[in-house]
Amino acid sequence: MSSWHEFIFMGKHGAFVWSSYFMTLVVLLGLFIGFRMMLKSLKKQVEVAAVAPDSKKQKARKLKVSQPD
Amino acid sequence: MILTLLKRELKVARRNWIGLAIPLLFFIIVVSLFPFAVSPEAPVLQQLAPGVIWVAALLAMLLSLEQFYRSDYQDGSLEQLLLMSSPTSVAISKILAHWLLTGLPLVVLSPLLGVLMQINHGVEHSAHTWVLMLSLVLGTPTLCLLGAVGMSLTLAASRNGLLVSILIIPLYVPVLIFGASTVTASLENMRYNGELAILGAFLLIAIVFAPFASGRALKISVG
Amino acid sequence: MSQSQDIQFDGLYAHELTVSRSEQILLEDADLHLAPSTITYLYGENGAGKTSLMRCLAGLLQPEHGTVYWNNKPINHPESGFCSDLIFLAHSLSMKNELTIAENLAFYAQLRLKDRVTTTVLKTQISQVLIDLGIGGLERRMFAELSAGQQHKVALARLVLEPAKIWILDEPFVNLDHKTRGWLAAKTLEFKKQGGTVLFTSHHHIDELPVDQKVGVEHE
Amino acid sequence: MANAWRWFHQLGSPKYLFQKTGQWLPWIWGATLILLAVGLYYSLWASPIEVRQGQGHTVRIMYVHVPAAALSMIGYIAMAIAATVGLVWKMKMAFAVVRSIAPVGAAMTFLALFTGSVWGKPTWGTWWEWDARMTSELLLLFLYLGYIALHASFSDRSKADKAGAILAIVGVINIPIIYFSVKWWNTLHQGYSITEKGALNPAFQTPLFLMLAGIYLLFAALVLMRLRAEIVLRNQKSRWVIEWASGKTLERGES
Repeated sequence: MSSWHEFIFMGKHGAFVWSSYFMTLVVLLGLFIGFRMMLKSLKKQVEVAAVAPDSKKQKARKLKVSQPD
Repeated sequence: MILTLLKRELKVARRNWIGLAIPLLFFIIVVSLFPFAVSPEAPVLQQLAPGVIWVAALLAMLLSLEQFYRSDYQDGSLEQLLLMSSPTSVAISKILAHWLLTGLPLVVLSPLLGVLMQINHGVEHSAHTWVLMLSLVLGTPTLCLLGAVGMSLTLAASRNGLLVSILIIPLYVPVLIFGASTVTASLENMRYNGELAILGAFLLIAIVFAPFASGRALKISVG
Repeated sequence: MSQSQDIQFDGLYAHELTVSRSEQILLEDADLHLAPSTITYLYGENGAGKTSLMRCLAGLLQPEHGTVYWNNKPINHPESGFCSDLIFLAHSLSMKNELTIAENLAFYAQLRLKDRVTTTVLKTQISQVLIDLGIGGLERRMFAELSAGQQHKVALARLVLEPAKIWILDEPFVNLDHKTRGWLAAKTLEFKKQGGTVLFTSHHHIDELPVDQKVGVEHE
Repeated sequence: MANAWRWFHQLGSPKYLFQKTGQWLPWIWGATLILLAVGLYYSLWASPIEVRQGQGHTVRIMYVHVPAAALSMIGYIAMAIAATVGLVWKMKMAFAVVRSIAPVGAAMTFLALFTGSVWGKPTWGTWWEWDARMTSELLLLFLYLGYIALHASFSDRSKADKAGAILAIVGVINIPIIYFSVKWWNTLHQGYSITEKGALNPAFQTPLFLMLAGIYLLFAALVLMRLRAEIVLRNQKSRWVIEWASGKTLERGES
């Protein structure tokens, strides 16, 4: 690479080269942000559920074996 | 045991013959659209014939899948079958029934479509028709086997109708490639043994893996 | 594994069973023994997991944890013979609308007996049980043509036509007329007398059927 | 050996896996950023243009295309391996790994297709050529999307996991078959081959290897991020998750 001009225009193919790199950046950054937000919102969700009274929490049942009367 | 299962499949299907006829009708109608869309000239149709007939056959197989699995899942007989016999043998009987009632009729109907698509244009003999039938004989069982896996996986899923197509169409591509090119090779007066052998190889691989995988998937769907 | 090997439990034995459905743990750490020649009544409120427990005992649903043994062998072990000993009647009747009643029943019988029974013998047996159930002479009718009550009776006919050692019945008495309830209770007692193991659920107590064991799915 | 086994079992514990990945991630991110910074410097600035085939600057697309294409394959194979572990050893965390790889693998496949297409325009003069590799990538993308669609169609997650695992294994058996078929079909129709464009001159190796390493690590980091979210999603009711969410224990706490 000899100049900034060449760096930006990449010969005649600036659009091709830069769009490839740009798309890669967008997609991977999108995944990064998406996963981060997913973890954060889950964290918040768990926090809210933990504070809330055990309204929705259903406990597992047990078996009770008895003889008929 | 497989024989008992198969007999039942055939009996149920016989009473439900209209459901079986629809995919076949679809097969014919789709193919007959091409002359309208492209050109009724014989050389053009002949060139398109292998691809068009094979794609139509593939879609007809896909369409017919639901019928062989869905109702057994819904009315609870699938779980009874899995309680009484091994999942693999249930899968095998389903696959056999599916092929006998859809794959085989497709093979039988294919000469008719060959005529529609002018497959024997310019030659006196009917060798191309035979090659078409042969390629379908070797290829459609593989489509049944792979379709069984896809269908078994999606039985318990909520969006099922088109889901199965998305899952298995990529897996159908190799069969489509070699099925259609067998016929193309024959049209170009080239040797087609290699293509047929590969179709046979696909069939063997599918026979080894698919019934087992489909059985496992049926078990998961019911559980 | 080791525990159940030390002590022998004939019949069906579930060890430390944890059953879940859609990630909800329904039942935790359950031990249950259904001995031969006993009738067990399974109760619990709707959604407690009775059906899931039954499906798990039948081997349809994979337990989250624990093992079910049949005559001291895990049920999925081929030597346990569980799949030929069990009749599991679920909510869904498992009959094909496209087949006649006789065809439906004969199919299951043949599948279980591996064609060791001749069709003529089977035919007379089927007509007999249909007469007993009050739907005699309907064997050549399509399953779809029957009323709901009649269809239920056809499903029950399997209990008589197929030899088994254990019955797991999900709500067998629901919507049955008085006479058929009596018939089912009598057949169940007869099966017990021959050494059979029975597990059934019901919303109401069944007067006609004295039980040996009651099992509740409930909170502690 | 015994240690390895124990470690393997510990990885099956959601809590352990969550804590460990929390410890690893900063290091992986650090290494990724360094490698990518140097890699980008080389691939966009400090490497020569391609002269022999007249590609000029478009050769720079290779430095993202090749890693993406490689990872799309590796990702699917990794999914199938994790799926096998899950089905054979009944290890639930393995299914979480399968589910976590899928979106990242699909993204890589999409990028491989996109960059391949953008590279194709100046090279062949067309955005799309039914070239063997491109076609296989397209089918691979369908396989990934199929897995994601299947997994999303179940209300019962354990069913979704098992069904998806079977699909991943069936798919991986098919990948070589698909690739072979498409390649054979392609030679029949005498198409181009994108891979012959960048015959590897030593001058291109430095940026390529740097970018390969950087994007591989980035892939791993993204999968682990997704995995951590998946672990929390699947264990919302566990005490340790609740404690973690309310900040009672250190996120990167010791085991």
